[in-house]
Amino acid sequence: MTSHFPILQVVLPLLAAPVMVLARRAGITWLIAVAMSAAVLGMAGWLFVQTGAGETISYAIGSWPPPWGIEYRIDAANAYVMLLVAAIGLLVALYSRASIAAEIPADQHYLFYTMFALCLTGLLGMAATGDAFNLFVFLEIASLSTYVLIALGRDRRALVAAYQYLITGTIGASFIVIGVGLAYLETGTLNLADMATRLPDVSDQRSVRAALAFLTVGVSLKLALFPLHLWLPNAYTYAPSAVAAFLAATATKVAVYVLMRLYYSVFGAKLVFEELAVGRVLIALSLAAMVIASAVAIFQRDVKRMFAYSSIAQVGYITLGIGIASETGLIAGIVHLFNHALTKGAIFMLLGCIALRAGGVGFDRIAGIGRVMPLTSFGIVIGGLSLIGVPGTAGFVSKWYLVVAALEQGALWLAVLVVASSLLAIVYVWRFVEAAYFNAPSAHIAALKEAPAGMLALSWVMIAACIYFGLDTRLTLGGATDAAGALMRGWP
Amino acid sequence: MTPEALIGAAFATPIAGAAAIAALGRAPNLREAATLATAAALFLLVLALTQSVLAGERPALMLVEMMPGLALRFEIEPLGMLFGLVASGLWIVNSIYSMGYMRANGEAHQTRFYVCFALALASTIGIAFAGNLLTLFVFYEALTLVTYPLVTHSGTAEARRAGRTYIGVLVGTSILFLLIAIVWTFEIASTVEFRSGGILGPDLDRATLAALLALYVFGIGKAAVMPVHRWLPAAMVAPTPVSALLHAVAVVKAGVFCVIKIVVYVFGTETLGRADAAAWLPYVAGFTILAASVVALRSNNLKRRLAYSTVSQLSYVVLATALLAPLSIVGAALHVAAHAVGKITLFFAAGAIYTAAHKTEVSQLDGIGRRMPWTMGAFAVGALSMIGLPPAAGFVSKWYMLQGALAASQWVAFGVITLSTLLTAAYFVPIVYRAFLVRAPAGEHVHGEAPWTMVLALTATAAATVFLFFQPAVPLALARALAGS
Amino acid sequence: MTVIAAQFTYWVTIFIAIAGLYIVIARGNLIKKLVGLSIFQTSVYLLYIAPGKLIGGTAPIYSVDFAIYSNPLPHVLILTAIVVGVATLALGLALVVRIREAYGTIEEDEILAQEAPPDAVATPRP
Amino acid sequence: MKDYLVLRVIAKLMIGFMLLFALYVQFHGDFGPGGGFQAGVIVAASIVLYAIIYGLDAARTVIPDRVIEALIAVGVLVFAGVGVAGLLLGGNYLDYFVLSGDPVHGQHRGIFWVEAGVLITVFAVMLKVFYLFASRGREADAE
Amino acid sequence: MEGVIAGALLTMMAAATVAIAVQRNLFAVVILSGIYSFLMATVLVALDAVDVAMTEAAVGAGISTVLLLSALHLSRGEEVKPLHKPLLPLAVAVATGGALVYGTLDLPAFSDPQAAIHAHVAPRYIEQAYRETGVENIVTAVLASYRGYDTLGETTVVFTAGVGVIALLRRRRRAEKARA
Repeated sequence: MTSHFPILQVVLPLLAAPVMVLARRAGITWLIAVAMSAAVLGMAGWLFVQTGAGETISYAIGSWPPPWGIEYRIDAANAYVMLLVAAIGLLVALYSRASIAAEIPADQHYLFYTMFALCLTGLLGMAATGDAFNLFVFLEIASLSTYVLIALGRDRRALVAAYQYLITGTIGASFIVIGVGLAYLETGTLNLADMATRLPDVSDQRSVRAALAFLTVGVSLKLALFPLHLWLPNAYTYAPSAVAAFLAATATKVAVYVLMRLYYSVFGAKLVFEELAVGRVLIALSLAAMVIASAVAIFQRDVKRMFAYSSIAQVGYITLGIGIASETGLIAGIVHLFNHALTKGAIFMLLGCIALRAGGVGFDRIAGIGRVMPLTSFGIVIGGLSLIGVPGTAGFVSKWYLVVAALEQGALWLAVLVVASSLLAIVYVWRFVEAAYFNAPSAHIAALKEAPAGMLALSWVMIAACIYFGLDTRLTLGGATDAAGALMRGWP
Repeated sequence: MTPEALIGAAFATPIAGAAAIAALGRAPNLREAATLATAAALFLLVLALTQSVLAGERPALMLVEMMPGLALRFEIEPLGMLFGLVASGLWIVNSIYSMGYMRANGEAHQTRFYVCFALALASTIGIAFAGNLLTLFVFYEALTLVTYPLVTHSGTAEARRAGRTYIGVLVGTSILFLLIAIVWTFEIASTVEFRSGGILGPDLDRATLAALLALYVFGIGKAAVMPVHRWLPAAMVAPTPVSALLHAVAVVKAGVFCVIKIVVYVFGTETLGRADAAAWLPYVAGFTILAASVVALRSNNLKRRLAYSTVSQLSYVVLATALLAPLSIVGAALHVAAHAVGKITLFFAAGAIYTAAHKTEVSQLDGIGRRMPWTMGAFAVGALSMIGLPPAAGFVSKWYMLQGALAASQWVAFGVITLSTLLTAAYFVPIVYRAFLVRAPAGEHVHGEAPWTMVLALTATAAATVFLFFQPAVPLALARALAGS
Repeated sequence: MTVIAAQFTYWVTIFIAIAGLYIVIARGNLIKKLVGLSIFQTSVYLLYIAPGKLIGGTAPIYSVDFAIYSNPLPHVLILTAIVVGVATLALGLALVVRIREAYGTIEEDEILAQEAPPDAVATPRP
Repeated sequence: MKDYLVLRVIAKLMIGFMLLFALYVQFHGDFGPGGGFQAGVIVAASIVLYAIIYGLDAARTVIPDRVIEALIAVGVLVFAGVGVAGLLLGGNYLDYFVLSGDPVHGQHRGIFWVEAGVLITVFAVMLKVFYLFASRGREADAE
Repeated sequence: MEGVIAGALLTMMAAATVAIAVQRNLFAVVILSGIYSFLMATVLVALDAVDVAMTEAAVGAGISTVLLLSALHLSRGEEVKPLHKPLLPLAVAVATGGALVYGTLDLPAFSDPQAAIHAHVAPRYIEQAYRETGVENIVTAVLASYRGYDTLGETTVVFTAGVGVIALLRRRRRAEKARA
């Protein structure tokens, strides 16, 4: 049975979705969602352990040998990402029960869980697949479900946000299709590993480079690489809290993985970073994201929105790691992918707790919230420390590696910019601290209670993870190192 | 108890104390008792450790290994021992003082005050015992964060603004420069452990060493080398006990302590000397000494004058360290202790004056010595120590520094020290003079000494200042061990 | 179908792509944006299918009197693409309908004009 | 348009033919162009026609919403289920060879059911979307 | 001859897109897009893609038009407002087009049997599909079997869209009450 885990962990949520539609009852669908996510997490964990030794698992769907059939190809890199997605998925599934009760009418809950399962399917499928077009198909599953999940938000602006994201996302997907098409026309295959073996012969073709360009732009739209990030702030701000947490922690991360995979395993680092100066472009855009997005975050009047902009900046750190194009840089990027997912997931979950009680997270509404919701607020502060990269938090580990990677390249200025941008992080985290602790709570706030125990506990699991993985980095850093190794070894 | 256990206990005591204080918040007497007990216990533990360190041991304790080659680790060497001894010892006195001060001035949030104080001490111990740069950095930042609530204790808009400067400068410099420097060190030496003779290796070019040193010196904002000194005067909005223990002892000494430690154990005096990469530092330090003295001379507010005096005194340590001569290093280490006891006395006195007479300006102090003989007497002793005259501890450290300067034939440094001695005298003598020899203006409301606990505390530190002049054995031994190593 | 025609196909494809993309980005009307979007998507079809054509070949369905078949793979891919496209369109239109009900307009600038800054109190839907 | 008798009769016939054609497309998909998707669209279209002629409620009585929503799910389940069957019969996921003793026949069987799944979901979704838009429209008019 | 027809059709498609771009009456836009889809379908037939053509006709000209019209009816949208600052969008679109030109110029020669897409994966489908699956329509064979998983994904996409539209448009009982 274990030999089928690669496909099962994607198909299980896919099967769960229609079952939920048939079940319809909120409670039952929630149970299904939790059970399904738990099983997926188990399988992802198993695959993570399996591939840790550097093994690559290939699964021929329909027993058609690649490249004629569609292949799932799992190595340390995507196993790492899938473990992350599955873990967050389980936490969010548990969390959403109480969270969406306040935000979504009861008779729509089963639709929410269905969409959640589909989104999980899409993301895991994107991570697991070894086929270029299959990547597009599962990307669309993830995207469509995401649009709906966002549109389920309470505020009417959620609809506009979902629409804008739908437009942007579809343009991005079409770019990806064009890129895949050009690569296919040059290589005659859709199997990524097969493509990787055949691309070097045609790498001087302009169509190959155009393919790379279209894929880069398309994926960058999905991972909100500056300046293609415009869809993100609204989407995160107006989506239901559970959705915001899930997206912030997983969606962009999977897109980042896809980018790494395309660069290192398919087109090859030699073409991407040596013959074409993609690395320099990435570094430039990442720096812009880190500085500008952080600066913009400082001036937001809504905490959720502020942290949404911070996400754009943090994605910049990841892509910066890719752009540096050294092993250390790649490790830094991958480990930050994991750490930032944890941190942002936790923060958005806690913001969900505040939104649940205070009815919103505008800075005017959270004044003095630290007095009435101490655990929630303190959790957000710890998360903020991890965003800044304070030692003892997960964020520190990735920042450290990023700076080391920069210094390895002899780029002191880069290192300085990295830490300088985390100073901006201090400022916007500090804004929350001052609002939450140094302002007297209004009568409305003072009347509030601490968040429901369940939501709080789950959020704190993530916060605890932020600290734990800041002190014991064997899993995160070890996994990232294996992943980087797998990516650099490339396919096949 | 094994040394490891002692270290663990020494680090855990203040934290446990903080918990106890928080729990006893309702009952002030018990709360203060807990503070005192914690302080006493900590001091005893540190004393116990001192024995083994004096015996030449280097007790160590591994907390956690975060990344390959990066761990949170304690290891006590002589300098750290000295620093820990001074900080924990003075905490006892300061606690006694605080009780009088906080009650007499009816301060609010006293529980928060004592909790943060205990945590600040825990961080200080963490800095003193840090076994590598990372641990040092962690507790350095922790100290900044836990002292923030103490600085902004009053909660006024002014305090809030000062707090921003405080945290902005300290955190900003530490992340922008110190962190970069640490990672750079790691990148070069692939370790951040402190080792005698340094870890950077002999074959680094002068430019790199100088750049790295600059990153460290200005990254350690707590050393208050100009131009990163602004936070210290800003921090004076805090209640006086805070200024006394933290901004005359724990925080600022943590700064210069880090400088000495990094010069000795990361660069290695030989390496720096051979590459002549520290030549620029004496000038920066010297400038700070003189400039700060001038500002102190021209500022009328007593605490502000003391603050700038601290800035200049700290740069003595940096200067002496930068000379890289063994004797001057001994002087630097000694000055950490000497200035601590002296300056805390001065702040105690200032606090006592404020409590008893509600006076903050130098110009208001005419004749106050008659009303508060103990306080002003202690103040005089502290002033002597600052100037560097016998029979005060300051003399001993300055003596070693001067000898070091001569030995290294650093005439500039020699000149700076002598000149600044005059300046120091110029801004302290008038205070003592006004206090004792000028007649108080008519219509002064009559008042006596501050509460006895405060008087007791400041007398004790004054006595310690004198004692260290006659009996510098322990600090001297530790300092020698540092320089000799 | 000659080579010239094939080149011509590429040019038209690219032209359509430009036009579609332009409509999506430039137009403020939500429905027209979606129309442009689907045009942009369809432009990809020819990019895939035209190269799959073999002169003298026939549709890839077995029959005794044909030897050469055009490449079936692009056809399969585009079939999927078409379906995905219409699915997206349906979802987009549903969103438009809801937006119309919430804002009373389907012009982007009018919607943005109605919106207070993001910290404003959440506006319940009608 | 409920009053035009002619229309209604013709429509009845039309719908019959359309369903027939849909079946043709569905099963002829193996030999000529066509398949589950196209067939599903045509079936949906026939019901839509019915709804246009006889009114939405009439159509809804013929195929109630609950049924449609169920069918949406069933189609996917059938398709994905074929894959699971492959697993249970010892093959990989979506392995049709193992569905029957004779591999080629297995393939045939697999393709048949897969196409059936596609048809069901596509038909149900198309119809449901039409229902939703149409009913929304009525309320829009009512307002 | 075939080429000429295709050329003509393509030209008409281009014309249709231009018309759509400039036309401000939404109803006309929708009809034009339907026509556009029909043209596309015919071109696809000329390119031997009969299945695709059939689908495009059914979807593009059929479903899409119906959906657009009903949405048009619901949203009361008739006139499109003239746009204000078309320059940046034009730049983006043209840049994309430029990249496409750059990318397509040195694609393998048209209808070259040695081209990668004809030489590499496809032959097995064309030669073996019937023997391996017993299906004469190779497209169906690839669609449902070789790349059946893609089709499962495609069905899931349709499913997602369907459930999504339900989530967005179905009146909720509470809402009904509130309205009544």
